[in-house]
Amino acid sequence: MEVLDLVLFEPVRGILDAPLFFVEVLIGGLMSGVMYALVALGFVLIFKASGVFNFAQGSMVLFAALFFVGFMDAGVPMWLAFLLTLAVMVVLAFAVERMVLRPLVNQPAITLFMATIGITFFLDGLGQAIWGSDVRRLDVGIPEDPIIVADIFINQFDLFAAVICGTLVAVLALFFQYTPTGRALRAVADDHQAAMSVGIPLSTVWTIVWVVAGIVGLVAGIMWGAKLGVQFNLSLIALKALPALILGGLTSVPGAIVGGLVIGAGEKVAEVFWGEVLGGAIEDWFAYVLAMVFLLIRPEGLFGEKIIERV
Amino acid sequence: MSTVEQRSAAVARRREIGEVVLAVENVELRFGGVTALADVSFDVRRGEIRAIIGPNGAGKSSMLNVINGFYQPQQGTIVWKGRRLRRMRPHFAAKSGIARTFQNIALFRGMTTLDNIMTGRILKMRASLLEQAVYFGRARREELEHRAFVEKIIDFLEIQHIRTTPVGKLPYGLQKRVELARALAMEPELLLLDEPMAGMNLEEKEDMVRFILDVNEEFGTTVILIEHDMGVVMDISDRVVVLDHGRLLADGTPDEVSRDPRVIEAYLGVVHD
Amino acid sequence: MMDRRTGLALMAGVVAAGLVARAAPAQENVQFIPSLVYRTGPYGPNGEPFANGVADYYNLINERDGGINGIRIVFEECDTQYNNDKGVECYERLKNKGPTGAAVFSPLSTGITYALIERATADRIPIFSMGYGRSDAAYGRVFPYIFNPPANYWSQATSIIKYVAEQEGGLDKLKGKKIALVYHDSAYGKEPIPTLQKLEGMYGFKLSLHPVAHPGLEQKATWLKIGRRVRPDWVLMWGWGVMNSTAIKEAAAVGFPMERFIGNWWSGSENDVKPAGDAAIGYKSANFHGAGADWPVHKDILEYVYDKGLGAGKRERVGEVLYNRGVTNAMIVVEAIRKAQEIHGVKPLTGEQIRDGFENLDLTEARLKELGMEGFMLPLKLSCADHEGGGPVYIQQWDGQKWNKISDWYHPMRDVVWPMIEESALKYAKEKGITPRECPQG
Amino acid sequence: MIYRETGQFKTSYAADQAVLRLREDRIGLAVILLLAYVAIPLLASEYWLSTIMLPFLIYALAALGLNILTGYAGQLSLGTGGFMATGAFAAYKLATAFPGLDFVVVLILSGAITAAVGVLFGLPSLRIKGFYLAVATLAAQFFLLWLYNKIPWFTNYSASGVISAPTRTALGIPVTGFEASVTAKYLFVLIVVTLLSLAAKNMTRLEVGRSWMAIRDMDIAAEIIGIRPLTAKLTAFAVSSFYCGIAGALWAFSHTGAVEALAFDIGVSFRVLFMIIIGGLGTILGNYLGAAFIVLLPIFLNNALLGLGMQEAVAMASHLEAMIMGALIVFFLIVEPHGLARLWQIGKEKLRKWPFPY
Repeated sequence: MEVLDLVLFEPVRGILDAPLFFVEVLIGGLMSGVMYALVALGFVLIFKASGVFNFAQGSMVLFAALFFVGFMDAGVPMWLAFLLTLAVMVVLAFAVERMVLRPLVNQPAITLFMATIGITFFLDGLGQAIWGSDVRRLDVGIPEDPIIVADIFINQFDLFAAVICGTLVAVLALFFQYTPTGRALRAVADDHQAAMSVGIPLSTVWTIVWVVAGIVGLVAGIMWGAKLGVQFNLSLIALKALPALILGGLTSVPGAIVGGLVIGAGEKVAEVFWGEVLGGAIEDWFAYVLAMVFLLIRPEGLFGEKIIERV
Repeated sequence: MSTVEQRSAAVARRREIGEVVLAVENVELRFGGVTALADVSFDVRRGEIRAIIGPNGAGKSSMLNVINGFYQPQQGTIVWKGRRLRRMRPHFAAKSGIARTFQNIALFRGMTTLDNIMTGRILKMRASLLEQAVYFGRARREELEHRAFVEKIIDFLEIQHIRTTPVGKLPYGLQKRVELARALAMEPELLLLDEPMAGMNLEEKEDMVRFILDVNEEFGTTVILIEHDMGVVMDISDRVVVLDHGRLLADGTPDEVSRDPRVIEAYLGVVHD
Repeated sequence: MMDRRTGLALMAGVVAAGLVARAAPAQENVQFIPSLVYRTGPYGPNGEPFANGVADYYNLINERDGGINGIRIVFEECDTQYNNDKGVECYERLKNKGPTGAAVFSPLSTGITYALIERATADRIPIFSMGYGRSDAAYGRVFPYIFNPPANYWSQATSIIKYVAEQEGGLDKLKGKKIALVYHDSAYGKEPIPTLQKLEGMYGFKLSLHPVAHPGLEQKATWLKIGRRVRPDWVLMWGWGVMNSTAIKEAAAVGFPMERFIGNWWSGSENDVKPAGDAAIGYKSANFHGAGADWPVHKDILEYVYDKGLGAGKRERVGEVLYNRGVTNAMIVVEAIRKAQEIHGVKPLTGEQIRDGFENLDLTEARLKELGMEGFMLPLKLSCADHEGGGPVYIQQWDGQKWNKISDWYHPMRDVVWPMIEESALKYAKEKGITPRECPQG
Repeated sequence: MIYRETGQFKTSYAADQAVLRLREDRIGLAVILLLAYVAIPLLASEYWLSTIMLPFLIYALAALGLNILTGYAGQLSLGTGGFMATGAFAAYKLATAFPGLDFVVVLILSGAITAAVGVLFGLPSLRIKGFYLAVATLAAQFFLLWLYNKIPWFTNYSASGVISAPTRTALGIPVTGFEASVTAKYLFVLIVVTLLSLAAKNMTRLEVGRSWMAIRDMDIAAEIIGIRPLTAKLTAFAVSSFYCGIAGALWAFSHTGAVEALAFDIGVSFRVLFMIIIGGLGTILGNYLGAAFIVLLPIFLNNALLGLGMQEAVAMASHLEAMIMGALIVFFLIVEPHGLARLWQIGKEKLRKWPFPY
């Protein structure tokens, strides 16, 4: 009974005792969630358009960040560094489509998944072979000191990240809604056969979607790079984005965002209030358990396409 | 075999038909707001070939799904071999002798023909995991016994040549046959066939008709058949149920049904338009 | 797309090359020293300067002195990527190289050290885990081949507490103070906990523990809790790699004063503070050797190694904390071999013979001065029973540009630590069925 | 026509049911076993045995376990590392609590404990499918590692959380710990792996294997022919975890000798998954080919690159190694999307016809 009380009610009492602090943690968690969503977005775009679970998304984040910080360290102004890196990501998308996806067209999803693992190895090696494995500081001028609103502590960097993520999502939404290319992409996502019959070559679609995922990766790389410094570990943030991605439903952009927020808030609250009774460092598994609980209720994720079973 | 001969065969068999083995009573099945089956009742006698016909969306496949427990109806009962069941469960259905084939072939595509048919014997195997791991004693004995049985079905359906081919690589007609073989491997008392001849050419259709009649005759298996080819239905079935928009429109012998004005209006009329 | 046959032929070629490649001609009158490093992988950024320091010092000995008393050093790096399996593979690959086999291994990872303890003991090759690895390996009677000078994690923890106490005005002033430990949730990070808990009992401060899951990219929850709830007087950190810079950033984000944030010696390099930018100014850490490139030994390195184009890294990075740690590691290895040559003669020596050099190592002030390292580190003396030496540490502080020594040297509380070492080592001996050997002076 | 089946007639179902139906296959296997049991222990150096053969065999065993779950039963799992850790820690607790226990018994018990844990984390598979199921197994991965790292009882209250494998015997011969010779360790692991491979082959070709594959290929149809998804999936989780548990125990006891929970981190789970995909899902041979590809190739590549004059550039060699690995993975997938085992099979088909083109 005592154990039960300790695990179930003690943390709740902790929350009730310090509601303000709880709000702080909640806000902090939501902000972290935004950063996860930034990475998860790239996964969603590729999965939605081509059904490929792109294991290399984390490595693309690192790859983009390495080039960006490399150009900046070489004295290139930020906007130009951004454009140059963008060019690199476009070249990468073409190369991936030409050398990996095209020869593997019509192969089962698991094969394409494995191919993206090959891409992961390659990009990790190539990025570091070119730029070395030192930690590089990335300063894009985002203020980092905390601000206190109504006794609640908020991290400015996080606010910035949230704004950028929001902008990115808005731009993506506009792109998908109003440009011919965007509409074509949506058509493909809805129905491969139909899209091809209207005359959209699949290879073009795949290239475009990898370019877009590359851009999203670049933005994520810049934000995470500014937070952690650009280094090999950036490729590991994919693991933090994974529960958010799955929870959101793999195919839904809003799902990735909401998934990120739920995971971010959930794991921080758990770590702060439950961490103590359980021994700490629980946020990693808690994120997955949380996602699992959601999936038990909705097996296709929050915003995923409903799985209909028929015979 | 010509259709005339088939017909006389059907007439000849009618004597063997026995008591009611399955009865569906007042079944109602809804998906959200859509009613798939409404107040449907009919029965099936031991040894007969019972056809279910009706236009697309009439609820035919749903009816089979209710009978073998894949769908749970909101209302109604199923009487199976004297047991009144509020709802059927797939596993219970399989265990108590109901087998089926599917409209869109539901074979295990990654497995060979032989393995696919062997899955039909799973319910009859008793060897424990450990015995199977060492392939000893009961596991070995059972495997060989069931293999012999399955080989008989393979001979019966004339599919010896594709024994070790992965079914995903087989042409459509053969896949349908393998699916029937898998169902037969279960030694069912009641066989549910969901459009077994759809998409087949004439030769394949004739083969399939022959197999169904042989099964019915040699093993005394009761058959419920969904089929669009009215010629086949009229030729081989003993009694016909007509469904339309989830409702029972008519129930009787092929002759009775084909003369029923409502059927002609709602179904046959449409077909012959 | 490559032709199928070309690809397979290429594969076969690569594999075949892998099999025959290692048959390089063996030199006779040299001492082979393997170097397990990680220049890649999650901790690559930290492994790199360390490996450069080691390489440069060995090159310095070869170039300036013509080797150790004329015996040239041949060393070979093997990239472990901080991965235990790869570490073991590197060990097995290199242990029999050279005329006399590997001289000594420095695994540069607590995990790999653990994996090698029994192997190396069986192979009679010393393991020199400088300031990391298994703390109770200091007990030479149970661990005859493992050395962890100048101090292990337990000693370091007591030294840092001594510093904290001095800032508070004495050990008695620690009572009621709140100290938080932020640690890498692994074998490495958990090492200081028993020691700190013991000190907590002795001095009445309140210790709170904050594990951070590997690799430590996310610490917002941890720091919100520390900065906004626990509000400790001091925060100590046992971190490594990206965890350190992230912690510093998050600490600054919650407004925790850097002056009261002390990392251990693996949490106090340029790599830890630079990515955090200005937020890191004022951050402190422990260290057991000098920082910067202004020591005489560095002048020699630049002159004999870099000017000849033999430098392993970039010239401007000579003198970074982890670089200097690599130099220190190599220096102790060289001095141990030198001592072993005094005992067994000037020739390539086996690991077993070099073990004797470690056990009789006596780095006096005078010797350090000869090495160009006076004041760089304090004298160190090992023995058969004491494989650690109980070396002191000092506290350094980051000013935004460089690390500055801001305190005296603090010797560990040996009276606290040694009984713990003994107890733990004897427990290990019992588990493993090892009879502790006898040592001359006990 | 070196490799052919003509002229080899089967006169009974028993003969047709044999694992290896062709004489050439039987000879081939006999040669491989002879190599593994006689030639390698006699000829290979300690380096080969202890750092190439041991990890290769143990990884192949873990791959076998995962392949049963993912390749045969179609349940994607990223919890392999967690299950291996369970086996390792269970074996450690058993071996230290009952020092007299034969190591074979320890292995079997730790496998059984892991199987129970696997079943527990397999429960969500009844509702969650496909990529989504990965989340449940990842929860297992992260939770189990955290648990062994956090609860001191699992490590017998070692301060650092590292467990160090004591010497234990199998049938009186020391097979773990530093007193055991490398050859003894190798042969012991080899025997375990051989027996478990044979058992896996048997299970996958009999009833239980067919019900796994049925669930994998079409779970609804499987249910309708009377297979209980619950039983089939959970048996797959149990058997798979049993194998992974034993692999983990062997890893800790026969290979590294000392491990902390982190040694079984998510990277291990991914590596084993790579092995079965590269090797071939739903094949037994594929596990060995995949393990060889993922474990051995980097070592060879690294040795080769260093041998080709890259001693001065260890970091560059590592980067190149990663790039070549990545390129080779893609290359092999393009050549044969169904894995190396299929490539082998195609090779055999070719041999059957050789020297005729068709």
